[in-house]
Formats: sequence, structure tokens, C-alpha cells
Amino acid sequence: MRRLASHLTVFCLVLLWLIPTLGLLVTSIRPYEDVVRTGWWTTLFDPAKWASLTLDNYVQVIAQEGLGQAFWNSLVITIPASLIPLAISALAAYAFAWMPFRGRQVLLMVAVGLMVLPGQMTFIPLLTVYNKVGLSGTFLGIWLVHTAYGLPLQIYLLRNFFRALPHELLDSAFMDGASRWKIFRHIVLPLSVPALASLLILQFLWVWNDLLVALIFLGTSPEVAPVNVKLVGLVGAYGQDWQLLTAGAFVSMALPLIVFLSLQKHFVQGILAGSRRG
Amino acid sequence: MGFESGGGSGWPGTDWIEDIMLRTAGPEVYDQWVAHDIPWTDARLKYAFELFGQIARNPTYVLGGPEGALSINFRDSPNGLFTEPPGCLLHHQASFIQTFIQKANPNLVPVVDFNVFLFPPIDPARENPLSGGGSIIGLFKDTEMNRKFMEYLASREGQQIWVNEGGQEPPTNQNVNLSALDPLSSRVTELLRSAAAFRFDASDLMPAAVGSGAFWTAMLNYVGGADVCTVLLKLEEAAEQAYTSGAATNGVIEPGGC
Amino acid sequence: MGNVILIELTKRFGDVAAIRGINLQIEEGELMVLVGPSGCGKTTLLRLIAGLEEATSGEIWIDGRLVNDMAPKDRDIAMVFQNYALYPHMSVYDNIAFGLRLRRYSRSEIDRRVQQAAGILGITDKLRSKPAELSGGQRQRVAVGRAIVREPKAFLFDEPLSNVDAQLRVQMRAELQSLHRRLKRTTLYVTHDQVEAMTLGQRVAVLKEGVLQQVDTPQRLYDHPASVFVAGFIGSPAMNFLKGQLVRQNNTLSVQGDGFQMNIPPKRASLVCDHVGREVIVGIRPGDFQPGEVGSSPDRITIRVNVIESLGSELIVYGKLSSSDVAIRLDPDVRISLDQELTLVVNTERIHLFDPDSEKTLLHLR
Amino acid sequence: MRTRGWSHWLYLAPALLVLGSYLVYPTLVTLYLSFFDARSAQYIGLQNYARIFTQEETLIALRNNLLWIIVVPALTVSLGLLMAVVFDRVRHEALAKSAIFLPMAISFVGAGVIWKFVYAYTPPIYPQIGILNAIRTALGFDPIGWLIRSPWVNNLALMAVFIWIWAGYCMIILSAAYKGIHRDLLDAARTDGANEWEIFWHVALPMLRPTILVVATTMTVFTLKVFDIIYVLTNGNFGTEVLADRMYKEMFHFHNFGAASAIAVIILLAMLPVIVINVRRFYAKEGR
Repeated sequence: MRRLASHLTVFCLVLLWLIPTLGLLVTSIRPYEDVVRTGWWTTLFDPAKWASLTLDNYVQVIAQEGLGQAFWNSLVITIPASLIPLAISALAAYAFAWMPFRGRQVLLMVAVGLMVLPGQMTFIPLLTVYNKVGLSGTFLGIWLVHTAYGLPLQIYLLRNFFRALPHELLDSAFMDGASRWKIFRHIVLPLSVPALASLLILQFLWVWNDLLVALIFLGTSPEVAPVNVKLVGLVGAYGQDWQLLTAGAFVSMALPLIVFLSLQKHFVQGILAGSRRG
Repeated sequence: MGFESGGGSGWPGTDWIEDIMLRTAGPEVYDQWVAHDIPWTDARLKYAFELFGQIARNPTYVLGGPEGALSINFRDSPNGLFTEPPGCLLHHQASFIQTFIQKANPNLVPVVDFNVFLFPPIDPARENPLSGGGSIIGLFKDTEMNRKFMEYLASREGQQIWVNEGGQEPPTNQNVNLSALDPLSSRVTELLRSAAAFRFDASDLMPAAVGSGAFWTAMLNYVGGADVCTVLLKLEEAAEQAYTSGAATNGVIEPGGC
Repeated sequence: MGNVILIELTKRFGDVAAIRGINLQIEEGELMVLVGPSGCGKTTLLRLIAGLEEATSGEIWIDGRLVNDMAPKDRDIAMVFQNYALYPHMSVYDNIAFGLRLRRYSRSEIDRRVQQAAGILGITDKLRSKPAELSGGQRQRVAVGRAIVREPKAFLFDEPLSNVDAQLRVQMRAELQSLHRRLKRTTLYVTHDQVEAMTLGQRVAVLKEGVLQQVDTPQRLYDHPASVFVAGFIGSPAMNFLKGQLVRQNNTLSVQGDGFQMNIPPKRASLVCDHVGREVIVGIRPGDFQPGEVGSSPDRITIRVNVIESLGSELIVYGKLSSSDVAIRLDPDVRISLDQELTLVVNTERIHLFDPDSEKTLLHLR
Repeated sequence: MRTRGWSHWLYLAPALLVLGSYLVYPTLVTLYLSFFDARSAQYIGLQNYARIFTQEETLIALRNNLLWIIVVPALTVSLGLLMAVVFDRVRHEALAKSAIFLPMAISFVGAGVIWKFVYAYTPPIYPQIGILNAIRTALGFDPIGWLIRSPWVNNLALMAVFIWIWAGYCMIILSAAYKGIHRDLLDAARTDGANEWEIFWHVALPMLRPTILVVATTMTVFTLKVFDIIYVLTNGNFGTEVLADRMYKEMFHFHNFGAASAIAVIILLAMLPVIVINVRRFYAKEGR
């Protein structure tokens, strides 16, 4: 009896959680005439309608509405914006973890404090400077912004991870004659691959799914706008052309979903590491 | 009626107020209003809002009532004209809505299946002016060449090309030959040419904090049932801020620096 | 090859002194064991010699060179860590070769040395494995292999056997001993296990709270502990300590305490005659008792038996001598039962006497 | 390793450079700007702040932020907790968890589109295409504008989206903590005669408390920063605006940098306790 209750609860919750996304998926492959006239769920239970399902909506948003270009832009933004902070934070975290120096605690605490700094605090001055030096609307500009916002948490998590490595490993390499750089390169980094992967995935999803930063520092011009900015544009432009909006939304979700579903374990580990912060 | 427009929700309401103001208070007061020489709490504005409210807040006049007006996207709002049974019988919107009507209802023929008329006069003592927006061409570098080019764009010759290439905006040059325009657009252009007066869209002329902020919100709140005085007082407050605080009316800094 | 000399070596962490003025000389080719309870500073001392910590004051000499300011890699010593510190992402071969590669040895030389070390340690067939695939003993051997392959002047071992089970520990101990005989390298071996220290070390250094207590061969440590601490630390079960007073009766010195009195044999008495009338601590090892016949020996004590542990080859009996606890080792065939009064004769030839204030031995032989 | 020389600065330099110029410096400038007028030309003291606490729009934003902070962390954490415990008892746990966790991978913008569709409204004479209104009409009610009815319906509708996204996150962390509780402990309670509810309440919950605290703090931070959901779904209309959206508007629509900066500072002040807690906990852990 109790088991039945548990199963029922789980089933309801899962259904509740999946329905919105399911609606999106189904709508994105229905023809316009159907979308505005009947609910998407009617298609599910009416096999006669299955034949009318179409990928035209995708063709339209990708080819005509420039979502293909936006998708490419997103890749160009996201990949460096995920790799650069990881490289920088790994270096810093190594110093924080294994190099005693004056002021280390204080610097680290500043980084811990910066973890929850609202991005809003930085927008106006940054954008003013960006406009002056011509970095706004450029990929380099947004890579650096995302790098900055990702750094504090990454430094903190990586430092904790590095710190948890058995110090004998480093001592041993040190006695073997390895320099700091060699220890970092040959011992610390290879041993931290799982942690690095988790953080990479987290940062990837965060950058890919970002809207605000892109809106502010890149703007809406089609050569640079990422898929989310474009999608918001579509929301404005197509109001209730749901079949296009949903197709567009699904295009924007596809890559993160693939990353999520295939690397779920790393993703979860990253999140768990993040939750243990502080 | 459909006021939903994503980040710009509420603007279709401002067009209503503008049209009513032109017809009840006249173009001169309209200009004072734009320049904030009369306060928002002016009786003529209050009257315009109330007149609008009599229509917009009446569930039997508006498809879905106020909740419908606020929920429906402005592009989809005319579609009620063409359903069976019809959701609405008349629709108030700028000329560009033709594009959306034809996209959503490809079988309709302009002028035959749907047509356009100028917002009717309200005060019989006054003429019936026309309000509108338009494309503005700006000049960033003041050179002889650029000025010549702008002049060309404004000339009959330049605008004729525009029309012939399928531009649907009514040309501003009186001498352009309209035969290339579709029948509905050319009708709109004739309305524009024969209008007793023309005024540029008021909300577009106001400081952004009012014209594309407080005014939009005010329309949403008013349609949603807010008291007219509350709405106007808040608009006045925002206007006092915006017209005096020195907030830039045009982009000092733009998203993405474009 | 070389000796290691420490002069007045001191290490402070903030206000805490971990190592206090240690003087120690490890001879060339010697296997010295450094023993002490956990937290006594053994590992710190090892890390100081290795160069992983910087000395606060004092000098470290390796093979005639002052190495205080030398980086670890230049000191030419190798260290085997408590948890082996094998690089988990490298194969056994790469683990052993890592240090040689950093020193830019030729490929063929590296291969020769790795194969040789693997051969000595019997792990040739494991060279391609990752550390995670190895048993505890095999990992231990790899860690040793990594140390010997460099042919350093000295080896440092930091409790290398504390992570292996008891049976393997005995075996590994023997292997390490034979390895040392074979390589004849100066070796400092740190452990908290006095049995390991006694069985492995040519000489044993006892450390307590950062201070060196005594350095000597295992047997002499056992027979002539310099302090209460060393006496109690070496030997199992630990030495019994009883409080007493030194008195002279007729021509014999004897020590009297709560519930006991025993005569001090002349050889020892001569060393302590100037302490007559003073308090002393009497130390008796559990094995230095015999079941006493009912007779008149003055060196008898009577205890009440509390616990009997039968180890098969011997009996360990814990009992009370009036208010003090004592442990006694007896032959397994002695018949005793709980709560029984047991009378024992003390082998006074082997008793130890300590000064209660300084806790140093009163039986200085020289 | 021993300290020698200055090479650690080589490792730190890129990070310090980026953090300094992208986070620390702008934060100070924003603080400074918040005391100036719209064009950052004239010092006006605390006027921007005074405006925040008098102007109706910002007061509504403040109210909504407060509403969010009260409602959202509590709901997400308790839902996550419920899921962590209930999912633990069924087969296919991993699959069920993935379903709940899935929205984490979806952007707020994507989620906005998804939910805009869920909340879609069409006038009663037409069939409903949004599932919520379809359910309402099927039950005989009129469709309602879920995103329009203020203040409760639309704000809760927006919060639902946030909860939909983040409940999975809470679940994952709490589930890990729940599984970390030694089974023997729960079994001991069972042998002591406690029923499942009592076990949860008296044994599991107290042991989960530190984790719950961490998750709740994280949720509070995210809630304070909430922007995209509202930006996409209502753009702050109908009394749904929050501080972050207000700031964006002041900045890009009204070009009032003074007001925008002041709002940013208010958001920062609201997070200050969390920052302090974070730094304190860090100190407690590292201080030894």
C-alpha cells in the first residue's frame, strides 16, 4: 500500500515535470493551422493527425529566421567562454591550494565573497568601458565577461579539490625534481580531470543558457547574437506563432539537453561539489 | 484588441489615446501634451482615457474582455475578425497590421475581404487628423554627400524605387505613383495624403521613461481596471522625473553598442 | 652513499615547536629507525631532511654537504610515503620512471633501471598496471621501487607499513631488511610501532614531543632505557612502574613501596647509594616475575588477579598490587584463576630505577 | 612544498587581473555612480535610494522580491526534499530523477517559451491551446490570464517556472545527503519502533539540516538574482517586476544610470548576509 503511494507520487511528479516540455516538443512539429486551433495534446491521442507532423517549423526558424547563425554564434561564444575561465581558475586554484604566500587567505576570501556578487553591480561600468574601447558586441568581450563571472566559484571549487589531493603525491613529485609547473601539468591536472569536466559542463550550460549578459554585452545584431537572444527576439516578433517559437526554443535547448543527458553524471558531480562550497 | 507585445506590451493602447486626443483636444494640445506643457492629469487627457476605457474595459465590446485584451498578442488580435463566429467586428491598429493579417490568413484578399477606414471623428466640431509613426533616417556624419543622399531618399524618385520594390510603408512624398502598391496600402496612403493634419506618434516622441515605459505600463494597468486618476498621477510623476532629471531621451549607451 | 648528520635541528610552526634541538648522526649504510608515539615530530623530522619543510634553526648535513638551503631534488635522497603516494593516473612503469625522466636520463638507461628495480622487488609483471589494480603489498613495492631506482644517497621511509595488514607487515618487514642488506644505503625509517623499530633497526632513535630521548641498538634500548618514557614505550606489555622509597637496611639497599619491598642487588645498589631516603620509580618488566614458592625470599609481592589473557605461548595476567596495576607474563602452564591472590618473586637483577622528577634512569652504567 | 620567490604570482595573475577589472573595480564604480544623477554628471546624494523606497514601481519590485524570497526557497527546498525521499523508494529512481532534473539544462528563455505556452490564453469562444486553461474550461470555468491577474496568480505563475527549474537541483543535493545517512541509523530507528514519518522527522531531517541550509541559501541567492523568467514571460508588467528587471529597464530603457546603480547596490546589500555567511563558513573551515 505504502509502496503504491510512493510510486503514485513519483509518477505524478514526473508527469507534472515533463508535460510542459512535452507540449513544447509536440507543438514544434505541428503545422500552424493545428497549433492555433487545437491543443497540442489532441495530436497525441489522434493517430490520424500524426501524418501531418512536420519539420517545416525547424526549417523555417533555422534557415529563414537566422537561428542557424545564432546557434553557431552560441557555439563560438560558449566554447571559449567555458575553456578560458577553467584554465585561469585552475592556475589560480593551484596557487591557492599549494603555494603558501602572504595574503593567501585574504585573497581567497575575496574570491569566496565575489561568488555571490550580483552581476548587476558590474554592468554599467563595464559597458561604459567596453563602449570606449570597442569591446562591446565582440566575442572577445563576452568571453572575458563570462570568464569573470565564472571564476570565483571555479577557483573556490578547484582549490578545494586540489587541496584534497594527497599532498604526498605532490611532495613525492617535488622530491623527484619536478618543478611547480611540472607538478601542475603532470600530477595535479591529470588527477583533476573529473572535477575539471564537471566545472566545464556547468560553465558550458551557464553560458549557453545565459540571456542577460549576452543582451547587454553583445546586443541583438544577427552576426553575434546567440540563440537565446535570438529566441527572445522571436518571442517579440512572433507573439503567438507557437509552432515557430517552440521550434526555436527547442533548437536553443537541443545542445544543453544532449550535454546534460550524455554527461549527467559529471553534471551532477559538479552540482554536488558546488553545493558543498563554503 | 491585443496589447501583448513581449517587452513592449501596452503600446497598442497608446495609439488609442493618441487618436482620441487628436480628435477631442486637437493637434495643438496634442503637441503640448508631447512636450509635457500640460500635465498628464489635465482634464482633456483624463477624458481621452475615460473614452478609451468605455470601449476597452467593456467585456461585451472586446473579445475576452480586458483579460483577453491584455493576453492577446497585437499581431494575433485582428484574427478574431475572420473566425466563424467572428470574435470581433472592428479592429484598431496601425497600417502595418496588414502584413500579419495576410500571413495568418493567406486566403484573404485586401480591400475585398477586409478594408480600412480612418478612425472616425469624435468631436464633430473638430477635423479628423491622422497619427502615425514612420521610419526615420538619421545622419551620423554631416557631409555634403550624405545630405545629398538623404535628399534623394526623400525625393519622388527615391521613394518610387522604394514603393516599386514592394515596400509597404506609405511613401511620404506626395508625388509618388502608387500603382505599384497593393490596393490596401495605396488606400492608406491616400488617407494619409488627404488627412486634415498629421501628428507623429506621441509616445515615440516622449522621453523613453515615459513614452516607452510609464505610458505602456499605464495602458496595461488602466485596461486591467486601475482607477484613471491613479494611472494619470503616476504618469505625471514619471513625466516630471523624466523631463527634468536629464535622463537621456536617446541612446547614450545601447545594448551591445549597436 | 653518505651519512646524515643533524645538528641542533629545530622546527617551529608558529608558536609550536615540533622539533627541538635534535642532534643525530646516521652512519653511512646504516638502517636507523626513528620511533615515537604519533604527533611526536617524526614525520616532521623526516620532511626536514627531505627538504619538504624548512628548518627554523640548526643544520642538516648529507654526505658532507650542508643542505639546509638546497631544494629537495638536489639533496639526492628518496622518500617512501605512508600512503605510497603513487600517481594514480600513471602505470607502475611510469611511476617508477617519473623521477628519472625529470632528471633527463636516456630512455635506455631509464628502462634498464626500472627493469632492475622491478626485478629486485618482484613486480616485473605488474609494470603495465595502474596502481589501483595492485594489492597493498604490491603498491608498497612500487613505492620502494620508485625510491631505489634513483640510487640516491639516502632513503627516508615514512611509516611505510602502517597501511598493510598484520600478516603482510611481517613479510614486508623481512623484505625491507633484505633489501637494505642488498643495497646498503643509508636509511632513516620512521614508525610508531616499537615492534617494527626493534625488529628492523640497526639502531633505534626514540623521539618524544620533538625531543630525542635515546639512540641505541634495540637490545640496549630494551635493557638500559634512559628514561621512564623509553622504558614504557619499548616492550610489550609495557614495563610496570611502581612508586617507592630507597632505604638502607643493614648493608643492603632496598626499595619499599605500597605493598612491596625488594632488595637491590649489589651491582645496581652501588649506582644508587647516594639516593637513599629518596623517592624513586621502580620499573619491572612483565617478564621479570616468577610464581613464588612459599618461602622467605624478600622480593616477593602478592597481587590480586583481575584479568587473564591466554596467548597460547604465554599468559598475560593483570592484577592489583594494593593500589597499583601490574601486568605479568607467565608460562602458560601456571594454574591461576580470577580474584585469586598470586604471590610472585621479582627478578631484582633486572629491575630499573628512575628519578621521579626528571624521569631519567638512576642506573647510569658509565 | 616550500615557499620560494614569487612564482605563485604568475599563477594568480590572470585570475586577479580578471577578477579585479571585471568584478571588483566595476562594483566600486557602481557604488560611486549610485550617488549621481541619470547621466552620472551630478552628485545627488541619496536621492536615487530615496526614490527606490518611494516610487511605486520599485516598491512593487521590492515587494515581489520579498515575496519570491519567502515563497520560492521554501517551496523548492521542500519539494526537493520530498522528491529526494520519495524517489529513494522506487525502482527506476535514476530515470525519475533525470526527468525532474531535466529543466536545469534548459535556459530561462527556453523555459519562458515553454511556460508561456502552458499559460496561453485564448478568448473563451475559441478552443484553449494552453494546457492550464484547457483544464479550466474542461472543468467548466472560464479561461484566465495566468500572467495577468495580479498580484497572486501571475506572481505565483512565474514562481512556478522557477520552481520547475530548480527543484531538481535541490533534489539532487538533498538526495545525495539523504543517501549519505547511514542506513543502520534508519534501521536502528525502525527497530526502536518509529514509523516512517517519525523516522523522517526525528532522524533524517535533523541530519539533513546542514544540507538544507546550504541549499536554501543557494536558492535565496538565485531568487534574488531572478531576471530572465520575468523578462521573457511578463517583462515586469502587471505588477510582476523584480529588482533585477527594474534595473535593466532603468539602464537600457530609461538610461538612468544613477537609479540603475542604486538598485544594483540594493541587490548587493540584500545578498550581503549570504556573502558574510559564506565567508564565515569558509573561515571556520580553513581557520584551523
